[in-house]
Amino acid sequence: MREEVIIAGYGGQGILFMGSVLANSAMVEGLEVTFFPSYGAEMRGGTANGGVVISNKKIGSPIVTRPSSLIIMNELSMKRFYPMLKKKGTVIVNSSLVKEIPKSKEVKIIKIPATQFAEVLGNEKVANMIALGAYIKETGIFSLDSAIKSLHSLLIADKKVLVDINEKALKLGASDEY
Amino acid sequence: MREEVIIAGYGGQGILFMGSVLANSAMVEGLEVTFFPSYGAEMRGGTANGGVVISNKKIGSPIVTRPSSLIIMNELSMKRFYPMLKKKGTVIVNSSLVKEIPKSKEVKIIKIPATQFAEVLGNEKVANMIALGAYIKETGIFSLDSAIKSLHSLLIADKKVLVDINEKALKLGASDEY
Amino acid sequence: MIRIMHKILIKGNHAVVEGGIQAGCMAYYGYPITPQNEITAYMAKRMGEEGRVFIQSESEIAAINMVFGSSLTGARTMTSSSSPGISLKQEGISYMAGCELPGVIVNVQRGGPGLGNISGAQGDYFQSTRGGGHGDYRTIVLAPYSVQEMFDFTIKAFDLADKYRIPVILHTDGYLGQMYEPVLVKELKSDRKTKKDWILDGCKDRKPRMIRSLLMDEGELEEHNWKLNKLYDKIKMKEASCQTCFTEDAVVAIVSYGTSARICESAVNILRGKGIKACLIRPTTLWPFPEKTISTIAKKVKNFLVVEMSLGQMVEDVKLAVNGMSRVHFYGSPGGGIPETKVVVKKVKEIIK
Amino acid sequence: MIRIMHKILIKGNHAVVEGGIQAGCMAYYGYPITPQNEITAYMAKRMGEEGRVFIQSESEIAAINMVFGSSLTGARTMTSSSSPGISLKQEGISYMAGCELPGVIVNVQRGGPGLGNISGAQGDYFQSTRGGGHGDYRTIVLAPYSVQEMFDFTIKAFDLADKYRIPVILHTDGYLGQMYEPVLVKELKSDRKTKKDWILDGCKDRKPRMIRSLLMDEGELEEHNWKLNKLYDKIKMKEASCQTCFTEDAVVAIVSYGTSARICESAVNILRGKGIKACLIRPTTLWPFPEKTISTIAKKVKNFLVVEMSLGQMVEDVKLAVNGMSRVHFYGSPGGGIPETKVVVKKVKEIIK
Amino acid sequence: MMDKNKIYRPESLTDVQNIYCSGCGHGIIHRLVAEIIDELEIREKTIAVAPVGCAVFAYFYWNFDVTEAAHGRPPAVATGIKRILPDRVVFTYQGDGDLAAIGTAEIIHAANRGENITVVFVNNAVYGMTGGQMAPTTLIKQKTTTSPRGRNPRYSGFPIKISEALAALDGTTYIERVSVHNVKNVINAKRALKKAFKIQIEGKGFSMVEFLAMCPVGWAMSSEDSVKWIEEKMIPEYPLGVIKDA
Amino acid sequence: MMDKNKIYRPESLTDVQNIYCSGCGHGIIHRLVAEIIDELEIREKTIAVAPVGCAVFAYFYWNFDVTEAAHGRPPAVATGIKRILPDRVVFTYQGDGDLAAIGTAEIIHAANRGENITVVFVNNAVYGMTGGQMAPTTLIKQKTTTSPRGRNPRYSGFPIKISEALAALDGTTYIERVSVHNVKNVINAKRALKKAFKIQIEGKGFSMVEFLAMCPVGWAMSSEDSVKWIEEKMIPEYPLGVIKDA
Amino acid sequence: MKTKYKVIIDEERCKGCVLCVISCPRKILKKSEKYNSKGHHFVEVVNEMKCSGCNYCYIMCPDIAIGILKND
Amino acid sequence: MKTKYKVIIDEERCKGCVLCVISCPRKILKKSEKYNSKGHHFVEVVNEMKCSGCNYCYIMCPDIAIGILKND
Ligand SMILES: Cc1ncc(C[n+]2csc(CCOP(=O)(O)OP(=O)(O)O)c2C)c(N)n1
Ligand SMILES: Cc1ncc(C[n+]2csc(CCOP(=O)(O)OP(=O)(O)O)c2C)c(N)n1
Ligand code: SF4
Ligand code: SF4
Ligand code: SF4
Ligand code: SF4
Ligand code: SF4
Ligand code: SF4
Ligand SMILES: [Mg+2]
Ligand SMILES: [Mg+2]
Repeated sequence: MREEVIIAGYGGQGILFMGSVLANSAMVEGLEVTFFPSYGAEMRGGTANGGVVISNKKIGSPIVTRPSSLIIMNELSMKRFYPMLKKKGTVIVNSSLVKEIPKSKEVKIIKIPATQFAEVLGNEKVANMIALGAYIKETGIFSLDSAIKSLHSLLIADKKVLVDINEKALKLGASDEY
Repeated sequence: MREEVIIAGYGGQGILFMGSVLANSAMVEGLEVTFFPSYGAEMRGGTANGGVVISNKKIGSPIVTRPSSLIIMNELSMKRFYPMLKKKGTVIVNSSLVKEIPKSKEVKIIKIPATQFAEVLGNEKVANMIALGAYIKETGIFSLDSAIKSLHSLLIADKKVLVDINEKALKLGASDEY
Repeated sequence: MIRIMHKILIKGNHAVVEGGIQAGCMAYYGYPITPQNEITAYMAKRMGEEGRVFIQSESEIAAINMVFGSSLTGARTMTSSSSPGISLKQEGISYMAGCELPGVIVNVQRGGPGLGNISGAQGDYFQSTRGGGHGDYRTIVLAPYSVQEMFDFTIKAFDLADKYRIPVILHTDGYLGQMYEPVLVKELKSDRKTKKDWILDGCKDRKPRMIRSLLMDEGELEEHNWKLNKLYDKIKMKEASCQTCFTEDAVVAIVSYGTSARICESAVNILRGKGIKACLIRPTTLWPFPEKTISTIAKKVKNFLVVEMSLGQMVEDVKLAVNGMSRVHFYGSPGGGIPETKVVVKKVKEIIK
Repeated sequence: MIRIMHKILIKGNHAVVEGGIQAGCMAYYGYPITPQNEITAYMAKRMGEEGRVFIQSESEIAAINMVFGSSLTGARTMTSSSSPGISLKQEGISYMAGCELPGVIVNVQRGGPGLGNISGAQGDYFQSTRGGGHGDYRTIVLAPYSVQEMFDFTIKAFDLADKYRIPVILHTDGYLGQMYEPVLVKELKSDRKTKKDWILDGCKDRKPRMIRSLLMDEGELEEHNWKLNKLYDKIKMKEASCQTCFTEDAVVAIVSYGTSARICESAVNILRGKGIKACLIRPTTLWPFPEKTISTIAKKVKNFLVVEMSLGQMVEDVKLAVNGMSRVHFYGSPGGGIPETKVVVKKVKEIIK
Repeated sequence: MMDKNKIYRPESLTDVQNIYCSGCGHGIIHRLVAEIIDELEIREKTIAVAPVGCAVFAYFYWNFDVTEAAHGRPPAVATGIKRILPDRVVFTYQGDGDLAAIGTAEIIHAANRGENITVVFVNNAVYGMTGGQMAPTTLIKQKTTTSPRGRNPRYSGFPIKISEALAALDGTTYIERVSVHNVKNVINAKRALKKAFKIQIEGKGFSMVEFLAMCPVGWAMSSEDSVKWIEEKMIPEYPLGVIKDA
Repeated sequence: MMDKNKIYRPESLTDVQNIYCSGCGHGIIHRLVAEIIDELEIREKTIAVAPVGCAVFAYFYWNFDVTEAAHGRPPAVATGIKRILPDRVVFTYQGDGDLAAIGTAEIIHAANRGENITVVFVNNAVYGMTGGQMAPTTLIKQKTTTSPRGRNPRYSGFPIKISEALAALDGTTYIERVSVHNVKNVINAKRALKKAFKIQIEGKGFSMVEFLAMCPVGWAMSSEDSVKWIEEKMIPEYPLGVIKDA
Repeated sequence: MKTKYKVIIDEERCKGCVLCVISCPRKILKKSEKYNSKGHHFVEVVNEMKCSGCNYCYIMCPDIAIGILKND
Repeated sequence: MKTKYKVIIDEERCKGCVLCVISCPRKILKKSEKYNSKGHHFVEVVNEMKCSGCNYCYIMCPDIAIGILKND
């Protein structure tokens, strides 16, 4: 089993946090995992992305060049990463911000208006967890529980107050309510 | 033919100049020559010395460890370099300043009161040329003429005025007048 | 020895910091540079929490010389930087080597030469292993290939530095520094203080000491060089290490370290899957280089493929170890690129054809 | 081309200055350090006389970066220092290499590591030939062995630097720098100005240009590295050079460069005098290393003795060239000592026994 | 005011959009430099030295010859250029980390030599490019990634006033501190920088303008707050005005 | 005044004769340091950092712990020592080349951080150890091996007043300039240096004493002329007295 | 009716920093609800009529994303 | 007659820099014609009687080659 995900969006959309939760959840389930976020000047341009590799075997390169899944939070990222997707891959797309969604029979496209949903929950910033919830539901690569556990261990100190809303968002994304 | 000379004395006795004249004279006569003076912190201690190698063949190491001749301008240098002298070697010694002169049948020791003579000539500083004159006479390795030529080419610009007295000193050292 | 262990998902750069903290690093000096900024920032936080010394120095040169200062008092000390900043430390490293001062220098390599880029790279192998500074000296060079090893090897670096009174370089790269992986963090009970009878801390109840590298007396420096050489020989004997797999029946040996070794590990698995008898030799110390292991293997295995994220640097050490017994091939990806698993597989196939 | 020739007795350091003047060096930047102080001092005088640029910079780092600045205007430029100062220039050299800027860097080596001593030494071979700075780059390294060559190779260094747009290191030592020998000074008529279409001098009548080493676009740096690699390969093909004598019938080959090669030259003569068939291989370029010559000789000569004023650095290049075909022995005198002729002779005798 | 139906861009700027963060002071200062170079008609004889810092990509934005120095070394590189080409206009563009930390020796000695160059010094009290670390100019109590509890002078020293220190050197001709946090100050900043360039053109020696500039990302603030922060925190620590006019 | 039939040597000096040239100021300053350390009874808790310069051999002369820093880096090394051992007395001893040229950044930032160390700064207007090259403190028109026609400010800049520059930094506590060219000044120099050490012992921060010192060999002068030269040429350029006492 | 000045906004270049907004003496600029392809909420003119042509917006813009044109 | 102060000179350590000579208020020191093993003309006391014990010579000596002893 080997899953390679690219998550991508603007700086400010919590892309790196989403990656951490994703990777942490895999770890919690005892899987091998690497998460390689973009960094430095690349982020100055206002984009953020990262690659997560999850496997039950030792992982070689942490760089994802042929992702099996994408979590796409904005338009630009769609343009950049969609062409890299593997055949039969899955795309979770934040349909609040991504308008041009390609049609293809070869890949599975899950649209979720994450930003809108997040606004409803009261904080635009949790769009990332909504998308992640959708991803978990879709791929079933690990349990929602592990993700919630990860949330709790990653949001510490002054960020503890954010656990609730993030948890809600995760659950919303993973639910069938949309 | 291969001659290796160490010249040594205090800083201020014109040891390096003596080395240059010596080496230059060899060059003038078409011989191979290297002159390696002491430098840097070694000189901070107040001593100055150098090794000159003269040969009709290409010269390897410029460092003289077994000199065939010594030109010794002060007491300390005698102590330091005399033990290095080759058997049958020659020592030109400034007897004005060097009191403890070893006796040996294995080496040739030429005493010349260079500092006193120089004072007589009117400048303590030309003791070096007097000693060099003696060396030239003793070894005959090159002509006095070449040394005088070297003097002329080395003392340039504001030092031109010193040619005369240096030339006199050289000649005095090379003469039989003592 | 070990107090608690717990598994966390952290960046390689953070693992270096935690390793330092566990190893009893008492002072850290550094200057920001991508891709190792997390080390400096996280050190600022952690050293503050532990009541130890942290300074963001005015430059990399100041940092290495502060390391020099703290090290000579006996304190375990660290600095980190990335390629251009490491170049600036070369004089200081040479001084530490000359003065036999321990210390840990972390190089989270990026693309070069010049400003290059901020991607991970392995172009500083020569600098690390041959001494980018002046004079005859060596530093121990450790090459982790996972975030776990970033943690473990940092601790090992401090131990070796003290054991041999030598600067140790943790030779890593931007990929390892930036990557998150699960790490088993061991909290070490011992404060890992080594007894040191050569330090400067004031001459109370003993004769004054000096720590210096200027040796001007006749033959003094030469003697010192030979003494260092003896130390280096000892380290070569004792500390050269590497990880190998599938060597028993191999017909091709891949030699690779750090990030590129991860790719090669995958490649070897693929090759074995296809029935191709490849093996992997992964040096974990770059100096001393595990030349014995390699030369032993070279007696049987007639083809070597060296894979590096450079134009070819470790390949020289492999050739020296192989010493003409086998053919040595090379596949490099310089400038911040990462080698591709499928290219490694292809190269191996070409070689054995 | 040549205007006048005259023979004078000068120091090696002075010969470097005269070579620079004749080669059309338009700017010199340096910082004092023994045993190369005569270069800086004599440059102050000579550049002043010629109306060219001389600055005693605040540091070696400033000096190499001033070289960077003058070089990018197209001017022939030089800096000089000795070992610790050269360590400080490594970042700058890496930048010059990355930006493909020509320039001449003179290293009058002294004993190391650290402050070491001020005697002549050859402990910076690795630094010069492997790039003490970060990243994949090379510099041409020339190794004179007489004061005459100090003069000639300085001129050659400028020519090569411009020809390949590469920094060139004149790799010499305190013995050669301080020694006086007769030199045939050739006054060159040409101002040796190379046409350069890449320089920055204001964008009049052309598009603006930039000179930089930061290459952040996807794959951009990697491409640049491969481009540099191609250049390096070309230089390897064309510029590797060495002097050999008595190779025809030799049974032992001594490999040595610079000051130590002088000792070996004497030793070979002595050995031949005794009927022992020794030969000398003296690399005059250390990078590119004359590996072809050596590997050709290694087909016939089964024993090599490498003699260096270090703990053994060039010996690796010799081993790489010999590639297991012959045995490679080593005799080194680190720390500012000079090898002894009689020891070289003795070693050779032992080897052929 | 422009005459085409397009926003006016100085000739000395290329058409490339800068990658600076939203509200970053560098963009304004880049434009001022370009406007002045246009106005002085020196575009074709100008050579700029970009730093390592957020402004490292300046060569993509300026439409004249630009090189890139190693971190902290622009004054040395500029010296090397200007000594060979004394009739060209040579300036360095440097951040506070570049100029006042790693490059301290180079700026002090270029200034002390009275090099006839101009220095555009952008003080944003933080290392922008590397992600917001403490700079030598960071204010007391200012939080950065490497001063997580706020800069404590006891361990990290004081906000360094490098312009004042340079003014103390006999080699410097003109030094002024300006800000770009509002219109009035931007206009004044341009005047100051133009004067600095003129001093070089007239061969009068070393000139430098220190710009207090917003770094909303490094400061983790909105643009609005950044502007206020300059007014309320930075200017009291770094008073504006001519520091030296010899 | 001593009681044995031998010339009195402070306990903090070894019996080794220094290799300084005849009339060199370093010898006097070494003795002053030793006398003060004796008087303050801190010999057993002092760690000195020797520079690269003529004083590099200081460890042979001082009878306490001494290390040797790379050229220009003593303030960084001292910082590394003092931060680990805050209750020890740590001082650097540096020449003008070491402190005011290659080590400019290190001294400025150690001072700006307010490191609680003492700096003994020996300004002899020349690089002594390397044979008399121009230093940043060399006087205008002064001839040295690298300013053969005399220092020309046009190309080589101005005598740098680093003490004044350091005084401008908030991190510094006490800075004074003294001279050792005659008895009165040597006595005063000792008072100043003792004060500097006391400031460190009391934990008050960065203290530095700049000594104008004779270098007869580097200046190519007799001792007598060197003494006069300090009085007539150096002091007017480098006025003596307290520069900062915060 | 034609406005006296035309405020040109380059929506793609605008980074929504609002430096122009806070500098406009007539308070006629505001951040849009919309965003451009880079995710920035660019600025828009609320009441072009009131523009005095003072150019302050241009002076403050780090991105040359706003400019004033005189209609005549 | 016994002098009040004894001026001790370490002839081997003295480098003949004359800093003591020019500092002695009683002008009782001078450079000798003789020199030591290092070639330095060391100093000698001309008139020890006149020594005031002011210690100036010691204070100026870079080599601790001169010192004053009170005879009693
Ligand atoms: C030798 C070296 N050290 C460190 C770096 C990393 N680095 C890049 S930019 C920078 C600091 C930038 O800060 P500043 O000069 O204030 O410019 P800003 O980005 O704030 O405009 C640093 C430390 C480098 N490239 N080279
Ligand atoms: C990196 C480096 N550069 C240069 C030198 C050579 N060097 C030794 S001492 C010195 C200058 C000494 O001058 P100063 O600091 O004024 O001390 P002084 O000898 O005058 O007391 C120099 C440049 C060195 N050892 N290391
Ligand atoms: S980090 Fe700061 S200085 Fe750099 S581009 Fe962003 S706002 Fe500007
Ligand atoms: S050169 Fe100058 S500073 Fe050095 S020992 Fe001699 S007199 Fe003293
Ligand atoms: S020109 Fe003046 S009034 Fe018009 S929009 Fe711009 S700032 Fe406002
Ligand atoms: S100042 Fe420029 S970039 Fe900022 S909001 Fe206004 S138009 Fe947009
Ligand atoms: S103690 Fe005073 S009077 Fe006596 S010799 Fe010394 S300086 Fe002269
Ligand atoms: S001061 Fe000291 S060294 Fe100098 S002459 Fe007097 S006794 Fe001799
Ligand atoms: Mg900044
Ligand atoms: Mg000095």
